[in-house]
Amino acid sequence: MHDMPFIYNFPFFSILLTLIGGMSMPFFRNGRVAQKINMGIIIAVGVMNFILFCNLVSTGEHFTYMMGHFPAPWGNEIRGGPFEALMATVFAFVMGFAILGGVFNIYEDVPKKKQYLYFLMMNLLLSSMIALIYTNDMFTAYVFIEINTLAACAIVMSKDSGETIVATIRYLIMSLLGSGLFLMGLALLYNITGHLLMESLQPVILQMAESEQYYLPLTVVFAVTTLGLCVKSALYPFHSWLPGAHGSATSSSSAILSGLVLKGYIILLMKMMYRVYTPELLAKLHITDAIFVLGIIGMIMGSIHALRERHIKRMTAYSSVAQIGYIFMGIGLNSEVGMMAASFHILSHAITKPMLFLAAGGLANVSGHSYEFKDLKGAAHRNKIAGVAFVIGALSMIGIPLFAGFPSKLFFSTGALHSDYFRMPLVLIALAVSTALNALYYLPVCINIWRMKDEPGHGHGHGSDDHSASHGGEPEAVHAVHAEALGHGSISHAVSHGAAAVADAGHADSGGHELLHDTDGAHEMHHGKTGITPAFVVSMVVFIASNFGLGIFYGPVMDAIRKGLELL
Amino acid sequence: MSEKHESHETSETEYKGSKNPFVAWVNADPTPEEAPWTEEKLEALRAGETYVREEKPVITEEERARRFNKVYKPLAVVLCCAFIALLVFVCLYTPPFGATDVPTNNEVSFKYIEDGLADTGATNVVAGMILDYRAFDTLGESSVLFTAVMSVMILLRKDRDGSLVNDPAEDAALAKEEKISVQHRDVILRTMAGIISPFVILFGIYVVLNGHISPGGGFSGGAIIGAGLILISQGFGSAKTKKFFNFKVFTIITSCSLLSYAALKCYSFYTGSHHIETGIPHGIPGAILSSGFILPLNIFVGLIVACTMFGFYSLFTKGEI
Amino acid sequence: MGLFTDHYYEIAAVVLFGIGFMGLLLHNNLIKKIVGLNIMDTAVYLLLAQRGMVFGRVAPILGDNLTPSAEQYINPIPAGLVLTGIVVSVSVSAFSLALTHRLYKKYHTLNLDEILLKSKKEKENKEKAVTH
Amino acid sequence: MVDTQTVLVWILLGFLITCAVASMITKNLLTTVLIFMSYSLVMTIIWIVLESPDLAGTEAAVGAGVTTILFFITLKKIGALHTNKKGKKKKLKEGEENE
Repeated sequence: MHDMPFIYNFPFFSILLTLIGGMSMPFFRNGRVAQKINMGIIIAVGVMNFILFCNLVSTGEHFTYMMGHFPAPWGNEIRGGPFEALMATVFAFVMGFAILGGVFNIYEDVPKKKQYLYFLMMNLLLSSMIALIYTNDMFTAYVFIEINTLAACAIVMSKDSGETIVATIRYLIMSLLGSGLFLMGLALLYNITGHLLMESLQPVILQMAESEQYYLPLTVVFAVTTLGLCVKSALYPFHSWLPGAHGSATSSSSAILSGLVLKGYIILLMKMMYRVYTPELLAKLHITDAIFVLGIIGMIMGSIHALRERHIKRMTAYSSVAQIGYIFMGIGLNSEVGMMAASFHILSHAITKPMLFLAAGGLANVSGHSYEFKDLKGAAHRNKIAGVAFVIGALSMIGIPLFAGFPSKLFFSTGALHSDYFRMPLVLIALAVSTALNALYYLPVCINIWRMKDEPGHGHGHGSDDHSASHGGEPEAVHAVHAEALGHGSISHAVSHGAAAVADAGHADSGGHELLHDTDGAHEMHHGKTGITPAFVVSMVVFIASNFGLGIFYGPVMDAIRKGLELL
Repeated sequence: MSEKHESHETSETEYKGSKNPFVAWVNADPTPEEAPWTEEKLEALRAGETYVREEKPVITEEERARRFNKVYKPLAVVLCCAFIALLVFVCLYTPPFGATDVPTNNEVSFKYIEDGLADTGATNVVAGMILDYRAFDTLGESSVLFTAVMSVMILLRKDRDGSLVNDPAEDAALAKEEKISVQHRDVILRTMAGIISPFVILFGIYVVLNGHISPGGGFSGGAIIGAGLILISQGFGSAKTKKFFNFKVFTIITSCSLLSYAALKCYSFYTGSHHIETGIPHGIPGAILSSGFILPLNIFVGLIVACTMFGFYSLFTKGEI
Repeated sequence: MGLFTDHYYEIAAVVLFGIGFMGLLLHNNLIKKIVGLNIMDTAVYLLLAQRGMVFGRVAPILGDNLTPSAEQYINPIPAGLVLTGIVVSVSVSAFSLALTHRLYKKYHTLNLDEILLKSKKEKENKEKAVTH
Repeated sequence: MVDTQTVLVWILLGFLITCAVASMITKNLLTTVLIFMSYSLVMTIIWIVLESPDLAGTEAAVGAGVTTILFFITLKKIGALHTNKKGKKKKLKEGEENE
């Protein structure tokens, strides 16, 4: 087909560009040069995939791209469609701004001579995730899963404190367990069917499913591959490595790990569900029920674990476990709406969670690098944009309308209404309980970071805390005005800031710029720099805007996902 | 007595404000059981008699870990045995070993064998398959090696300006070892290394160059060359290998061969997907300079694997290459 | 008897996978875990590669046989996959050995449970140091 | 009914399984790595029996060669190599580590 439009080369270009970017990094041993190259590559990949996505959504077709001179079953092949292009665009967008937001912490945490290695690992991570999204061959998926595992472990441990190395070894061992299981399933699948390409696997599997006696091997093979991917994407019972790894890494590493790396494996699982095992066969073999039950348990238990944490990043990491439970519950709903809700939640979580992690990093920067709640008391007043971003991220996680979290919860419940009598009550109860639990552990933190730091003898300041802050914004703003006026800083500044915390994004943007020069250094800062660099503010503002954008204009995104899933 | 009371005063107001559990929790003050100041205890304190806090039987971490292990180990053993029994049972459904009418002997493998020579020019069909038919996997493969050596470098490489990695004790031990290996060298190792290592390196180069004709190829040849370099470095002390193989040489060889490997593959993928002939002749089957890209690719993969293996060795022993 | 004469490679591979899997889960010594991991990977590669073998056929090296026919040679695909796999398991074990080295230098023990306890205690002391 | 080659393969597979079990059971880490080295060598022979010489070469050079060297270096750095008959500097048993 000589008339292949030029943009069909984009997936191939983005994979090769990131790989070559990663390979050429050792020549630029200076951290800042490496960061600029990395950012350039991420922007190029994001733009390419966005153009591909717009084109594919309008034309509504998918394409296969031959890697090499030989067609599919002989040579390798990547397959693009609106769903994959959308995911690749969001992955590149989120990775770019997550690195931009956390760049201050990267230069602080990673030893100076190894910063270029950090950005090298970021390039390889992006290339492996995009390859996982686009690949059409199971063994290529296994090879790029290995690159993903190694690069993810490398960015966790590049912070070089004892705690990260312990977290890395646990993360590595659990991940290798998962990819060992995935490879075992792949080997058995190859033994039984004789194919590795996703397209040619499906007819053989369906034809084998007709003959009843093949049910056991098919069930075991699907269960083992799905179990391997569940272990790698930290579904509830296999999540023990996640809080350590995501809690101790630098803020941009944990943002990318939580937001993107976990989702790469889920997207591969979705592609295998649609192209290899067809959802109907999976439902008949009850694997979707197993995923559904694990998702439900994950939703609730993840939030319960998060309640017990007193460390802001570990709490956010546990809430990632809960959100992964949401996604798997969506997949387990075994219906078109459920799958759409799950993929929308992948997007909304991929946008909200990095914002939470970066905001947590920003708050910790201004309160002596401690992530404990008692040290973060009133930290938001020192780093206002991080405080605003954390509050918006928390509200979006709880699922308050106007934010990114709400449409996915809306579609989860509509998906539940469509499903059968066994799933509907479970989903609705689990949604309600989990949302309440989310509120129970996010709101106190928001209140805590926005409380005024009560100096001794400033007794009456406690007054406002007694009544439970059902809607955190309102009383808090009034209190902030009162305390701010008494403390330091002008009333106008306090009012505009207080209002920004509650009002819509537009106002917050202007509030954001105003905060830029508001480095009120009245606090005991261990070192002069407070980490509120322009890059940090820009990335926070962009995350907030995209959160609102996704929350308000979820209609077109949902149509694109529906079209993508049909063509998957 | 009064100032002690005073100190209780402030801590008391601190706790007074947070008797309401929700607010105590919001303020993230110490969890209630750490501050058991109930009303009557405060009265007792004001009355001045001493107050003894009842010691809760604290389960030490080791105790809890041991109890968890006692439950975890048998459960894990039972689970594994059940999983293995299930997999053995599934193996019965797979076709018998060595049969001919097996689903894996389908048209894909027939084409590899029959058209392998014509398409790739490599008489070793496996090498032809790795470096031409399914070249994307091998590109991923080399970047797995590259990722591994770079992450080991993050972990173990000692940079001079005193990062966490190098501590004086280890440097002293290393220097002592170096001194020992210089003064009274291990005669057996040195003479044997002197005799064997040229043949090992020569054999490795042979395996890499003949990758597309005889079995072997980039991976095994590179590993043999890497093992040969390790033998030389072990036999003659690292100072000698440092002359021709230091960190700059390592990065140049690894990155350049990886980049040229990726460039060649880029070219062949792009021309392949657009059905443009690459214009590289396949040459006479069986000759060394045959089979298009496979020979240069084999050389690059051999270089990458050799440098990576030797890089692992020197990072592990000396902390820098 | 049919079971053992037809599937002995697969049963051996699965049993080895089980031994490696159990070794990885049960041993808390890091070196044992990595050896268990290697055993698990080689077991899966054995399962993959044994499928390629066909009785009475030779390795796919076509010497000077310019018109090869599929009946003479075995299936090359599993050999290619396992070649990639072996190099993956080397790089993964090198990475985990480097981690073990750094962990031993910091905590002076190879026992993962002890390491976890020590890192938890260390974190608590660090917090106490920060608050006072 | 069963020709000599399958008997040879049964012996090899039996040896593999005993090697795997033995390396998991022994207390001393040095023995574990040595047994794992022999496990890789036997695996090389099995690759040859399975008619895939590429794999045999790679497994021998990479599996038995470099992996085992890396294990030995790590054990050397950890101080687990000094086995002493009188047990003064005891072998690094799995149970008690010499501080």
